[in-house]
Amino acid sequence: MDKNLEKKVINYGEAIYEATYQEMQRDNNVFAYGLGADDPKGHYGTTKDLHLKFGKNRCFDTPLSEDGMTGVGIGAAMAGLRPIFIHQRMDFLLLCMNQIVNMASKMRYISSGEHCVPLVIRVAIGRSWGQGAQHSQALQSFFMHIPGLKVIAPTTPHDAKGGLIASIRDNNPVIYIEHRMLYKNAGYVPTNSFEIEIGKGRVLKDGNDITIVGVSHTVEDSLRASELLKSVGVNAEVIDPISLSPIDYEIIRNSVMKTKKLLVVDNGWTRCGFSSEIITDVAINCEKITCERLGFADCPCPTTPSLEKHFYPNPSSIAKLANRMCGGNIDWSPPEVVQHEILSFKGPF
Amino acid sequence: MDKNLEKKVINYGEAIYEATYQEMQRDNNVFAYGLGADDPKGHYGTTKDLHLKFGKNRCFDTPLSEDGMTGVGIGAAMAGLRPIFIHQRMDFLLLCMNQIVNMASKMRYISSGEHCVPLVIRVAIGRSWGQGAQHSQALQSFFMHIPGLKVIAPTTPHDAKGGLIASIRDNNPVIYIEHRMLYKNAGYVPTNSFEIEIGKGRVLKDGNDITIVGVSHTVEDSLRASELLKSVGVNAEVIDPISLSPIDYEIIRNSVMKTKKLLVVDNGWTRCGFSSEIITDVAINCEKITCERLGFADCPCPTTPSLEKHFYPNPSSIAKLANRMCGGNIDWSPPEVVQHEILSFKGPF
Amino acid sequence: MKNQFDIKKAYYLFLLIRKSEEKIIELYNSDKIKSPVHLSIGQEAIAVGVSLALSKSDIIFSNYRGHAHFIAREANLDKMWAELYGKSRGTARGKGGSMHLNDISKNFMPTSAIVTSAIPEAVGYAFALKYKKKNSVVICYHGEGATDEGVFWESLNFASLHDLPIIFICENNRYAIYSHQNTRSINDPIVSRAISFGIDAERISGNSTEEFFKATIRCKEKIKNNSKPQLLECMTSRWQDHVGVTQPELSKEEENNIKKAIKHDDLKNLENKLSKDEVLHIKKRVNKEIEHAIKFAEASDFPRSSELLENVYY
Amino acid sequence: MKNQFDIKKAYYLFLLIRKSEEKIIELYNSDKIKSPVHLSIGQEAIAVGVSLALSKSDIIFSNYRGHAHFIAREANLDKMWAELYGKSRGTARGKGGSMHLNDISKNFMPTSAIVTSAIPEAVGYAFALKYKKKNSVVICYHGEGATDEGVFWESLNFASLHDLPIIFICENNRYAIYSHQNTRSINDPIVSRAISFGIDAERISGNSTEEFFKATIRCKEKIKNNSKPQLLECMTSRWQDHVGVTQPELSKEEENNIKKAIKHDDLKNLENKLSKDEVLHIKKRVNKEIEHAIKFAEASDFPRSSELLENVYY
Ligand SMILES: Cc1ncc(C[n+]2csc(CCOP(=O)(O)OP(=O)(O)O)c2C)c(N)n1
Ligand SMILES: Cc1ncc(C[n+]2csc(CCOP(=O)(O)OP(=O)(O)O)c2C)c(N)n1
Ligand SMILES: [Mg+2]
Ligand SMILES: [Mg+2]
Repeated sequence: MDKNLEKKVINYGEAIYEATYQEMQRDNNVFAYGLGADDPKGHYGTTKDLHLKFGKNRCFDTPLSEDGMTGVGIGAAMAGLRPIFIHQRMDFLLLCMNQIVNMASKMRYISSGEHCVPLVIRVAIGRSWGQGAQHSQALQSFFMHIPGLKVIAPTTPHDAKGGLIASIRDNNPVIYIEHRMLYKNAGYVPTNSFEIEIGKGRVLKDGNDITIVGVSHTVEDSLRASELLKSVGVNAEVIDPISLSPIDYEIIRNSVMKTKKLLVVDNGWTRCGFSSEIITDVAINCEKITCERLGFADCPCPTTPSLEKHFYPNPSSIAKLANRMCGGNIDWSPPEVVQHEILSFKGPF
Repeated sequence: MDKNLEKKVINYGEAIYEATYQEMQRDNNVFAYGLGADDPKGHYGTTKDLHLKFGKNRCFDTPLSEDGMTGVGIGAAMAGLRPIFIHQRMDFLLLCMNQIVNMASKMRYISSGEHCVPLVIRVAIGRSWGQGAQHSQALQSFFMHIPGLKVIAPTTPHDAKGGLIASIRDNNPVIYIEHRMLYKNAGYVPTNSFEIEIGKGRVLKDGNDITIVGVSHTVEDSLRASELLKSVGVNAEVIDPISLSPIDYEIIRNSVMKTKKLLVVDNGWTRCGFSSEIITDVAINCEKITCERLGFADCPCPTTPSLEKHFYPNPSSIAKLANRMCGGNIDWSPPEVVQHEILSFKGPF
Repeated sequence: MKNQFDIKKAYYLFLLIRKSEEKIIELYNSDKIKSPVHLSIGQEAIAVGVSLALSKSDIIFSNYRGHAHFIAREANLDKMWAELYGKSRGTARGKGGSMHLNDISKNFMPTSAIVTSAIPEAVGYAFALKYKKKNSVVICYHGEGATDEGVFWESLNFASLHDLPIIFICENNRYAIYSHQNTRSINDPIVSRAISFGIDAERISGNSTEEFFKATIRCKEKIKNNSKPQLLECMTSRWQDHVGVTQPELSKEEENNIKKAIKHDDLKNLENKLSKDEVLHIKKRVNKEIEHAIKFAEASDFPRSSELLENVYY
Repeated sequence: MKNQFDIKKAYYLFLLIRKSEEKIIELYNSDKIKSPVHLSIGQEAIAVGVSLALSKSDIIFSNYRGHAHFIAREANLDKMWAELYGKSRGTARGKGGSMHLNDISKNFMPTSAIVTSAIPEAVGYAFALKYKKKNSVVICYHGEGATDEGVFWESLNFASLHDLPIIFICENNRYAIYSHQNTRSINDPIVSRAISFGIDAERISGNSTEEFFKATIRCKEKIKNNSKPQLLECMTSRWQDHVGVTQPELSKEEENNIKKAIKHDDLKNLENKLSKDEVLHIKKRVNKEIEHAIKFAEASDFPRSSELLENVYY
C-alpha cells in the first residue's frame, strides 16, 4: 500500500486534520461545519484554525440543530458542494436519522441517478471517564442496515487519512466513524494526498488458529488480545474491516476458511449488530466454522468505572474467549492489559 | 392458549381497537394520541371514535411534531400515565430516534430503577400500491438493537389483541409494530381482556424438514410458502416470533435442532437485521445447521409494481429457497400465490 | 421572469394543472396510475403566480403535493405522466412515483413524502448558491402543517443567520389531512413566528394568481436588496381529499368555505380577462399536451427487473 | 412556598451550591470524582430564586448542568456526592453520574446529557398534571442553546396548545460551550419567539436571586389564573469552563463581562443583608453538610458487578 509515497509518523487526529486540510485546498467545494467546528479546541485538533485558513464560510459553527443541519448538508451537496458535517458524539446522530435515512440514503434512488449526495458525516464515539449512557453509543449497525449509505470506521492513522479523503471524494453519503480513544494513535502516514478503497478490509496480523474481527477501537484491543494469546500458543489472525458498508466479506471468509474459528468483537451492542452480520454471512457461506461474538453488555453504559469495565470487551476478555474457542483451558485468566489511551483520557470532554 | 375464554372471529384492526378500548375502560391512565388519532378514519378503525367515547383528553390529534410528541409521551409516562402514541407509518419513527433511544430506553437505567416509562409506540409498516422509498420501511432491527426497549410485531388478530394489552400493561417502552396488510386478517380472539407473554414465540405450523421464521407480514407469506412446499414433499415448520425483543431464541433453537435447516424471512433489510440476529444465535448455539435469509432487496423500495414485486420476498421466492435448502430441485418454479391483501389494498393511503 | 404579469401564460399553466389533475381523477380507478396522488386542485394559483415570477436558474423544492409546482415550472409533463404510470420514461424511471417527482433541467428538485424534510435541504441549497456567489433564489413550497415540525424552525433560523436567498412559500390550506390548523397551534401564528425567526414574512389572502405573482416579485427584489430570507403565507384551500380521488369528509363549515372558494375560482377570473379566441386556443393546446403525455406514458415500458438495484449508489 | 423572599434560606442554598462546586474543583484532579461535571458557578441565583418560589409538589426538570437546581431543591446532597464518586449510595447507584442526577422524593427528575431532550418530557409531565387535575407546576430549566433545537419549539407549541402548567426557565449565559448566542441566532430572540409560540415570556436581567424569585411567583400566579405556560429568560453568566474545572479560553470582552459579574456576585449581596452571626452560622452549617456528604460518598462502596445488568427493564 502506497509504497512510493513519502511518509511521516503522525497521530490519528492529525491524520484527520491533514486529510481535511488537503481536500479543502484541492477543492473549493469542500467545507466543514458542525457544533464547535471553529472553536479553540477544534475537535481534537482535527479542524483547528481551518476557519482562519479558509475563511469562515468554509469552516463554521452552527446552532444546536442537528436535524436541520443535516438537511442543510444534503441540500448543499445536491448543489455541488462537498460538505463535511462534524459531530462531537455519535449519540447526536439520533437527532438526524430522518434526514440521513429518509433523505440522504434515498436521494439517488428516488431520482434514478439524477442527484447524488456527496456528504461526509464525521462522528466520534466516546467512552469511559464517566461518559455514560448517552455519550458512549456506537450505532454503526443502524447505518449499515440502510442501503444507499456507506459507513467506514478507520482504526489506524493511515486509514483515517486515506479513508477521509476517499469519503470526501465519494459521491454517496458516508458516515465516517472515529473513536475518541484513537486520536492519539500514531503511525506512518503518507504526507501527500491519497485514498484507500472503501469496501476493502485489512489483515493487521496474520495467524492460523482463529480469526478475530474488530471494529474501530476494538481492533486495537483485538491486537492486544492477540499478544496475550501468544502466551498460550494461540496464533490469532486479526482483521480490521475498515469499511462497514460495503463490507469486505471476502477477506473474512477467506480467513475463517483457514482458521475455522471466528470471533467478532464489536464496539457496540451485539443484537442486530455488526457482529451478527459478520457471523451470519459466515454461517451462510462457509462450512463448519465455530463462531462467537463480544460487544457492549446488554444494557446502557453506566458511568461508574466499577461497572463500566464490565460493559466493554477488553483485551483479556477477548483473549479468554478466543483461547476457549481454540480448545484452550477455560480457566485461563489472561492478565489485564493497560489501555493507556483510556486511562489517560481526561477530556476535552 | 386461553382455552376457557369466549372467542369471536374479528380482524386484526378490530383486535387492536378492542384491546385499546378495553384498556382505556379498565384504566383511566391509558390514553391514545398521534396524528389523526381522532380523525374520521381512526387509523383503520383502531382508534375509531375513542375521542367521543372517552373524551378528547384521552384520544387526541397532535401537531406534526413526532420528536416532541415522543418526549411528551415519555414525560406523561414518567408521571404515571400509560400513553399509546400512534404513527401512521414506521418511517416517521426516524424523527423520534433521539427520544426513543437516548431517553425512553435509558430512563430506568440512569435512575437505577426510580423511574420507568410505560409508553407504547404503535407503528404501521406500509407496502405496495406505490408507497415507495419513504413509506414502506420496516426498521425493527433499530429497536431490537437497543437494550431497554421491547419490540413486538404480532401477526394474528389473537396476538394483536393480547400483545397490545400486554404492551400497555408493561412498564417498559414497547414498540408495537403492525402491518397494513394484516388489518383485514381474521381469526378467533377472546372477547375478554387477556395478555400474551412478551418474549414468547409460537409455532404456527409443525414440520420436520426446515424451520422458517418470518416477521409480521412475512409470517403470512411463510405459511403460504409452506403450502407450496407440500407439493414438493417438504414439510416446513413455521415460527412466528411475535416478540422481537426479547427474542424467544429457545423456540427457534429447538426447531432447528430438529430440522437442521433455518430460513429466516425478514420483513426488512437483511444487513444487521432481524435475520442476522437469528442466524447468528443459531450459528453460535446449534451445530451443523444450514442457514439462509431473505428480506427486502438491498435498495430503497421502488414505487413501480414491476420492480416492487422483486423488492419483497413472497411465498414463491420463500418456497423456492426452502426447497433448495432441503435438497430439492433448484429449477423448481413454485406458482405465484395471490396475496389478496396486497392486491386489494387501495388505501386509505 | 418579467415584472409584468402574463395573463395568457398564467391561464395556460393554471389550466394545464387543473386539467391534468382532473385527468388523474378520471383515470385513477382504472389502476393505470401506480402511485398515490395528492392533488393540488384549488391551490393552483400559488404555483402559477410564483412560477411566473422566477428565472430559469431559480431552484424549486416542493413536496408530495407537487404536481402544480412541477407543471407551473414547465417541467416535463410527459415524464410526469410516465412516472405516475410507473414507467421507465418517468422522471425517476418509475422508481419514485407522484411523491418523488424531479426535473433537473428545470431545477426542480426531487420531492419528499416526509413532511418538512426537504425544507432544510432547500436552505442548504440556498447556502450553496451564496457560497458560489450565484444570483438565483430557492423557492421552497410547503404546507402550513410543515411548520409544526421543529426542523422547520431550525431551517428558518439558519437561513436568517446566514442571510440566504430563499423564499418559503407556505401554502396554507388550513388542513393537514383531516386536522385543522387550530387543532395544531393557536393564534394563526405562521407570519409572526417567521418574523421572530428573522424572516421577512407576509400573508397573501385572496388566492389570486396575480397577487402571488406580485408578492414573489417583491420577495425577489427584497432578496436582491437586503438579502434577507422571505416567507409568503399563501392562503388557499384544497378542494379534493388529502390523498387519492375520493371526496373528503367535511364539516358543514368547511364545505361552505370550499363552495365559496370554487365560486371565486381564479381560473375563471383569468379566463374572463382573455378573449374567446385566446381561451379556445389555450384550451386546445392544453388538451393536446395532456393527451400527448398520456400517450407517452402508455407507450413507455415498465423498467426491467435489473433496474431494481441500480442507482442505490453512485 | 411563601410569597415572601427568605433571605436567610436564599443565602444558605446559594452558599451550599457555591461551596459544593468549589469543593468539586478542589477534588477534581484527585480522580475521586468519576464523572465529567458542568459547574453552575455564576448561575446559582436562578436556581435559588426559582426554587424558593416552589411548592413541594412542583416538578423539576433540569439538565447536565444540574448541581445548582438539585441543591436548591434541597435534594439529597449526600447522594449527589456519592453519585459523583460513582458509588452505590449515589442518586443513581453510580450508574448515572453528574449528568443524570435525580431525587424522586423531591420530584427532581433524571437529567439528560442531550441538550433539549428533557424539555418535551417536562411538557408531557405537565400534560399529566393537567390530565390528573393536579395543582402543581413543572419547572423546566434549560440553557439558551437548547432553544436552537427544533424540538424546543415543538414543545412550546404543544404546551401552549394545551394550556399546560409549566414554567420554562431559560438560563441565558450567552454560550453553548464556546459558541456565543450571536453565532447561533440573530436579534436576541428568545422572548419574542416564545411569545409567537403562545407562551407568556419575560426577560429577567440583573442575575438577582430575589428578582428570579419574584418572577417565578408571578408565573405561578399567572398559571393559576389563566393557565398559560410561562417562560423566563434569566440573564446570567457562567464563570467556569463549560465542562470540567479548567479555565475557559475567553475573549477580552467576555473576560470583562465575567469580571463585572463577579463584582456583582449576588452571594455577597445576600450576605450583606444578613447579620454577622447569621452568616457565620450558615457558613458553618454549609461546611458541615458538605463534609458530611463527602464522608458519605467516601464510605460508600462501588456497585457490585452484578448491578451492570440490573434496571435495564422494569
Ligand atoms: C413527518 C411526517 N409526519 C406525518 C406525515 C403524514 N402526512 C402526510 S401529508 C400530511 C399533512 C401535511 O399537511 P401540510 O403540511 O399542511 O400540507 P398539505 O398536505 O395540506 O398540502 C401528513 C400529516 C408525513 N408524511 N410526514
Ligand atoms: C443535542 C446535543 N447537541 C450537542 C451537545 C453538546 N453540548 C453539550 S452542552 C452544549 C451547550 C448547550 O448550551 P446551553 O443550552 O446554552 O446550556 P449551557 O451549557 O450554557 O448551560 C452542547 C452544544 C449535546 N449534549 N446535545
Ligand atoms: Mg395543509
Ligand atoms: Mg448557554
